Amino acid sequence: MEINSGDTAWLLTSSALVLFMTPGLAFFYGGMVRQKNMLAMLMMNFVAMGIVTIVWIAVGASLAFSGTGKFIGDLNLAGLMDVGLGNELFGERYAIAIPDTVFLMFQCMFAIITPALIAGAVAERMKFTAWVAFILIWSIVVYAPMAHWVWGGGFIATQVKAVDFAGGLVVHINAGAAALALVLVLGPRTGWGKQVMRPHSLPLTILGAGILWFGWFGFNSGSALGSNGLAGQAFMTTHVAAAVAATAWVLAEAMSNGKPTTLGFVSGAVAGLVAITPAAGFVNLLGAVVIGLAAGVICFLALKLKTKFKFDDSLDVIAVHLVGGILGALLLGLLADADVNALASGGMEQFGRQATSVVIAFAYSFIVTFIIAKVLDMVMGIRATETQEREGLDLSLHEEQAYVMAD
Amino acid sequence: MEINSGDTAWLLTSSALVLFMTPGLAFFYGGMVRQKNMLAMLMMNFVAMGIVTIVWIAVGASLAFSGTGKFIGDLNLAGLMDVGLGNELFGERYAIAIPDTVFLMFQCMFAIITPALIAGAVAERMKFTAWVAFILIWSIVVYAPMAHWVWGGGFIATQVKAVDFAGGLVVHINAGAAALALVLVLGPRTGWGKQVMRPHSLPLTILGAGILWFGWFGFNSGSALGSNGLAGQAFMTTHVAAAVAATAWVLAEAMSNGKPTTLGFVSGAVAGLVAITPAAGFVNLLGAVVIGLAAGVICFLALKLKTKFKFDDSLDVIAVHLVGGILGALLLGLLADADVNALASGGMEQFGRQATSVVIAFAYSFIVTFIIAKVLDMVMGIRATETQEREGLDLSLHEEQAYVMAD
Amino acid sequence: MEINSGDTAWLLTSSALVLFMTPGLAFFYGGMVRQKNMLAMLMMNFVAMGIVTIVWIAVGASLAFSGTGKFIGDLNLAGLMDVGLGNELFGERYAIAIPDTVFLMFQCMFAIITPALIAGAVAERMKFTAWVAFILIWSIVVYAPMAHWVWGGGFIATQVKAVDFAGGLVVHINAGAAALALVLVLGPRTGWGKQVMRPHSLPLTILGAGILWFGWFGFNSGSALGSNGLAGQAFMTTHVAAAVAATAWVLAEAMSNGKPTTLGFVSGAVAGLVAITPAAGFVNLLGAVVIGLAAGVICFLALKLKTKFKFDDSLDVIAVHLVGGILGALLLGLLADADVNALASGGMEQFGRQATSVVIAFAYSFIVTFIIAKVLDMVMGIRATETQEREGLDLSLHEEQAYVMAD
Amino acid sequence: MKLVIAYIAPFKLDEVRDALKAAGVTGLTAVSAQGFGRQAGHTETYRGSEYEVDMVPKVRIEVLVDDTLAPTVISTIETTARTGSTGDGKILVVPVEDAVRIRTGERGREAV
Amino acid sequence: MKLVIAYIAPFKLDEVRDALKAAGVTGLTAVSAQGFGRQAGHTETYRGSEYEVDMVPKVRIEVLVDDTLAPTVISTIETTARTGSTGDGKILVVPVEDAVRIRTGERGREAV
Amino acid sequence: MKLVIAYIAPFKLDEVRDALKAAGVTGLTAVSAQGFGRQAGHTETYRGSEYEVDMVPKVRIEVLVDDTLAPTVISTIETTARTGSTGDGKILVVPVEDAVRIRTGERGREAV
Ligand SMILES: Nc1ncnc2c1ncn2[C@@H]1O[C@H](COP(=O)(O)OP(=O)(O)O)[C@@H](O)[C@H]1O
Ligand SMILES: Nc1ncnc2c1ncn2[C@@H]1O[C@H](COP(=O)(O)OP(=O)(O)O)[C@@H](O)[C@H]1O
Ligand SMILES: Nc1ncnc2c1ncn2[C@@H]1O[C@H](COP(=O)(O)OP(=O)(O)O)[C@@H](O)[C@H]1O
Repeated sequence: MEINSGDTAWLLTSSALVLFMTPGLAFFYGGMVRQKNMLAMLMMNFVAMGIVTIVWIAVGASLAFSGTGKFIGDLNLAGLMDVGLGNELFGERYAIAIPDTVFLMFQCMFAIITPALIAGAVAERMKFTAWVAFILIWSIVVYAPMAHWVWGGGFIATQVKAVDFAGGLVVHINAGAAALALVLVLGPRTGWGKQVMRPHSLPLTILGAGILWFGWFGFNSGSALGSNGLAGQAFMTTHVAAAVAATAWVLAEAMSNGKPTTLGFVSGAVAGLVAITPAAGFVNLLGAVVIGLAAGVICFLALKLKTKFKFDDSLDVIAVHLVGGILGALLLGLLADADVNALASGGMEQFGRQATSVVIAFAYSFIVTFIIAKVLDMVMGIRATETQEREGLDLSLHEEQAYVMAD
Repeated sequence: MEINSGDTAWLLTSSALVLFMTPGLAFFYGGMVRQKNMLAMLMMNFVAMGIVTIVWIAVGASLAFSGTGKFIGDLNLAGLMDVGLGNELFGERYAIAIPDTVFLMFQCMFAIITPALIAGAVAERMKFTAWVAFILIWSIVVYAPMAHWVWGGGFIATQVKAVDFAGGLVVHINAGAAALALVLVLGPRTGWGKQVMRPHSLPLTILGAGILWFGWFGFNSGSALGSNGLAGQAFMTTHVAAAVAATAWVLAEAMSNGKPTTLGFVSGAVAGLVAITPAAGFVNLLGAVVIGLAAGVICFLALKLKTKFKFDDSLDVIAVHLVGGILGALLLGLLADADVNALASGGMEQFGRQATSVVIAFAYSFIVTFIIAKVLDMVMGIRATETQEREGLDLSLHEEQAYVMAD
Repeated sequence: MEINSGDTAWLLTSSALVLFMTPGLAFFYGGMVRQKNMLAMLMMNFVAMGIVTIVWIAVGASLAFSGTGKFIGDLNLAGLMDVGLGNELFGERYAIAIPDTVFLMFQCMFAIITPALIAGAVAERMKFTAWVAFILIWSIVVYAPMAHWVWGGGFIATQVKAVDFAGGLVVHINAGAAALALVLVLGPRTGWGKQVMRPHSLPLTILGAGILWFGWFGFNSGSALGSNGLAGQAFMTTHVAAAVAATAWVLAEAMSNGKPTTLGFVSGAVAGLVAITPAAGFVNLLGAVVIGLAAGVICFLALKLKTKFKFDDSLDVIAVHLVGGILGALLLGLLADADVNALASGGMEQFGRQATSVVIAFAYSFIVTFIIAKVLDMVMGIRATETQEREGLDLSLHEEQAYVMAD
Repeated sequence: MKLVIAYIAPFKLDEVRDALKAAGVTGLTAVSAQGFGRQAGHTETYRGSEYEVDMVPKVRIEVLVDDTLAPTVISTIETTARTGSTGDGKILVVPVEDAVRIRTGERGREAV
Repeated sequence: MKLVIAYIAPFKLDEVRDALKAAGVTGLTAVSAQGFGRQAGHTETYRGSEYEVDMVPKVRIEVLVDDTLAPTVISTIETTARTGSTGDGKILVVPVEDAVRIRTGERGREAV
Repeated sequence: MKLVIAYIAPFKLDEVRDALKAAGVTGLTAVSAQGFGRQAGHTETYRGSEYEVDMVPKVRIEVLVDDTLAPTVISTIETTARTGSTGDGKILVVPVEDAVRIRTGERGREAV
């Protein structure tokens, strides 16, 4: 297929939008930590833009998208040395009309934000050096294979026949399961449960949410890999699911706590965006509304449950990304509309495939992440000391202060 | 017309940009309120992204863009259930080459930001629940008909023959007139005129303005509904009008108060963007300069006048959006260049049509909004209590605090 | 060449992205100054969006892109009055398929951000009125000719045969050399070297960096002036250079100071983005990695050196933009890959051309800026008074306060 | 000389300052504070978890006055800051042994 | 009456307030502060330049108490705020000559 | 023991702290404040409306000292913080009845 300038324009734009989501996420998370850990939180996200990009061009892209292995790609593309200005590599294969570089960069942005999502769970206590080591290893050992299984021609696509439009499995369940594993190894923040740990700047969280919503159009609609009707459909389902979920969350909240909150609204929006991610290019508008509704209500309830558990998932990665991702991946199995996308048609068969893929993604990510975390903990220690936590990670780990209002 | 990938790419991008304007607006406004009302302000804007989207897909889009009524569309599209991946609905009708979903989402973003604009007028005192009810009703009863009259084949387009490229009537005059009505019903903030109410965070206001300027390219240039020469022209007139108006405002200010202010610069930019909105795709560069100049100077003077009036339009929606919108809609009547766009040619005839449309839009929006506000006030009360105002709406209505710098 | 909707879509998007970089830059810089100078810093950047746009449409664009002069364009396009909706002016000339308006607006955004970059060097002490006069003159006398030499058919392109993909010479070396000249005339901030002047809000700096990274895709990839393989290549080299440089900076820092900092990460990213700018559409991926690595390490070392010098380049425009720009412009001479872009092929010949162009750009910008600054200083004074500096420029020059947390 | 310290509601600051000025006070220093007292705190809700926060925003003001002016200052603050609801705050008087105006070096009453 | 002033570590504020409440104190005012003392400051690094910052974030609290309650207040703060490392802070006691509850106009001990 | 309180211009804080250190002071607590006094306030302009704001940013510092050191502390602040223009600020001295170092429980002069 010849390169099409319109498709390319939308994918260039989408790649930029998805890159922008990582700063957005940084602020979404950053606003929720205490001010003494603000920069450390931002840094955990931003550093993924550095480390994961390097991993991606070195081996990640190749492991995910080169070769025909069931379980893992090959290293033929390592270093991306043979990537030219055309679309020889992926044009025919995916029947897309964009340069290979654009496909690889679009995918790179997904590889970046996925580990960044995990940062919210380990906020305010994980050691920065350990975090860097973690995302470096995790991108290779967990992300790349998962991307290969689902999008690179691996067994989830070809054998399980589950579908995942823009990353319910690869991004959200993957990150959510990893968050759970990492939190279990890491333990709760010092003072957790005793001290009140309030968000230090909700406006910045809300700004981050605004950027996320904006960038998510690139994430989901860009996953059509072209500028066409399917992209339009994914754009619409994305926006509607976010709107419905945000509204549903606030309603649930108002009914349960008495007050609708701003943080609730944006949390609901993110939950809706997460849940629609795997389904965006498979469902019709009604499907999007149902998914949005489910995400808003169920993720909110998941959070209410959270207090029952003994783990400190600081910024609720599990309740939002794991629960939301599972919701979307499963509901898509029921709601997929073959008129929207011939690749999947809702029903028990597709539901079964989706359920299988969810179990596989969850189990793989959880187990491997747990092992990585344990090993890293033995090798280098993954937690900041109590004194560092007390002083705040900004000063103790980065020698910086977020806000200096003097003079 | 077959779907064109380039046109679609630009409209997808534009839709995302226009969605991003609402968070931008939230911060533009949010920075100007006192910190105790920051989240409430952000929430008034963000909630529009939820509520209005739902209204839009349910009935709004249909009322605005389905059918051939003079005054209102029909409900054939309600729920948008028949919208496919193609462009059967709007392709022929508007001679555009983008999927119907994209057209509908692009329009949805306009429906969102219009009521959000009103929020600035009622800041720091309107009850959140009343606001939700208000925008829900208003989107159906005021926005949808107005969009229909101007863009959906209704009487302003077909009988009055006024033109409105990107929403001078539908968005700005509409929101500005509604703001005036709502403010009259609501009354001024407690302490208004006695207490100094300074913006709590101008940097956030300026950030919002930056996002608005950025997003406005989608708003105006996207309104060409294609990626072509007209889009380029609208892009240029938009940028130039903003630049000229911002500069003009600051000059006017420096001459009148002695100091050029940052808030003045961004207010001028927004005024320019407002004024060029109806005209962006109709005027040449000289027209854009004239409109920018007029907007910068006259909106500034409108603000100076404001102190003479007895109403508390907290963040100057009237002086900026109503005055700016009227300016643009009228000047376009004089300045429209048929070489730019054959649909309108400047002169007294077009001016007359524009003036008629301005009067109609203003009157309709003002009157109907006034009635809605009065009814809501009787039914549920639209104002926070004085105690809530004192404590701040963030805590009293949302149980949240914007900034917590402790520990 | 007929206008192509896909190319146009990407260039419209890119123009919006590059415009958005100026607010991004404003926050990148703004977060680093003391809070009492925050608005003044934002204003120095924002005002460029006003003033330079006006200059650009009046004469700048014409001087840069009209006519065939070796040293300067002509005034045939002054006022851009003859620019239509088509691509008669630049279509054939540059073999591009976008409307002339879009080309001119894309270029306008470059003209805006270039002087804005200089603002970082003179932060916290330059008089606002002098700044306005400065950028007005500088845009005409320095920017327009430089753009003409390199991109408008002037002698650097045609005789020196140096290349500059997206503005290593025209933007970064130009701004960096001007910064140096201006700082020498202006002198250091009151209290510099004695008082600790810490960034007042690193989160806002990091937000700005996020916006810059995002917008830079428009800057570099948009400089392909089409939506094609070259745009994809430039997108990839841009992203990779930023990632590598950010990582390299943090590593260098950790090795030299002991702690990796957030400000270091984003400074490295910006350094990488600067250095890849001239090279983005000329080098292969390996080239991008080398340039990123060099930028991260050498700009960091340049900063360490800075303390040895006696000038107060407040926010390190020289170490980042001048050094980074030179690095990129020179390395491109060695690393250019003719398979990527037939226009340049790495080797000593191209290196020589690049070196010549660097010397010319530096010398011209430095000397002419120095003269402008001296003249302005004599005519109107370019420095705020010590009292104004003490009180903070926000209050003393703009009668505004950035943050008001009372009530 | 006395140092009159008062904790008042933030929205009363402007009024109190103006009243004090009118009463002849020539200076005052204010600081943002968090107070806890009889006034009920508030609930904050973040993602469904409720926190009882019993610290309320207050402003702490400080006025250095000559002994003779102290009663006026106290009664001015009292009447101006009073709304009649809990949380109106308190006034304390602390003895001051010496005072200096930095600019001139004036001491004692001269320095006020 | 006495005004007990204490400089404590910020993360101790919640604990100290709760302990004081338990000890019968009915009010308290807190202010964010920067302290310098024996506790080592910290280094901050901005673009390769290191700054020694010897001011450390502290919270300054103030409790107005009846003379008889003062020793309890002091010892409560002392035991609750102590971690045993430098930077735990200090407590001072300043005499108060008069106190007024703004809401009611009550004076002296009644006003506490 | 005395508590020396001073209101100074923010940009003088570093200098004053260093001078006090040099004069033998071992600790100090500072708080951001807003002051009103003889120093003219400033005008702020928001969208064409001018507001006269007469509160000026100040820093309030507090030094607990032994009686004998008090005069040195006062004169050190005085000379360091003085610029000669209005707004230089004031110094007050308040008696302190008792002091405790939280970390060790030391009392009185030992605690300083
Ligand atoms: N014993 C105290 N010591 C210090 N500050 C106090 C004390 N009691 C009250 N305050 C301050 O006064 C404010 C108002 O006190 P509160 O008891 O709530 O109201 P009221 O005195 O009007 O009954 C508190 O928020 C606190 O800042
Ligand atoms: N002389 C003093 N005057 C005022 N505040 C002091 C003084 N000495 C200490 N402080 C305050 O007490 C805090 C703790 O003092 P520091 O000497 O660091 O620890 P410690 O008293 O536990 O040895 C300081 O940060 C400062 O806020
Ligand atoms: N009577 C007072 N009580 C409390 N603080 C005061 C008083 N007078 C002045 N101040 C503080 O001292 C600062 C400087 O006082 P000002 O009268 O402006 O200058 P100066 O004392 O140098 O003439 C004020 O901003 C305020 O913070």
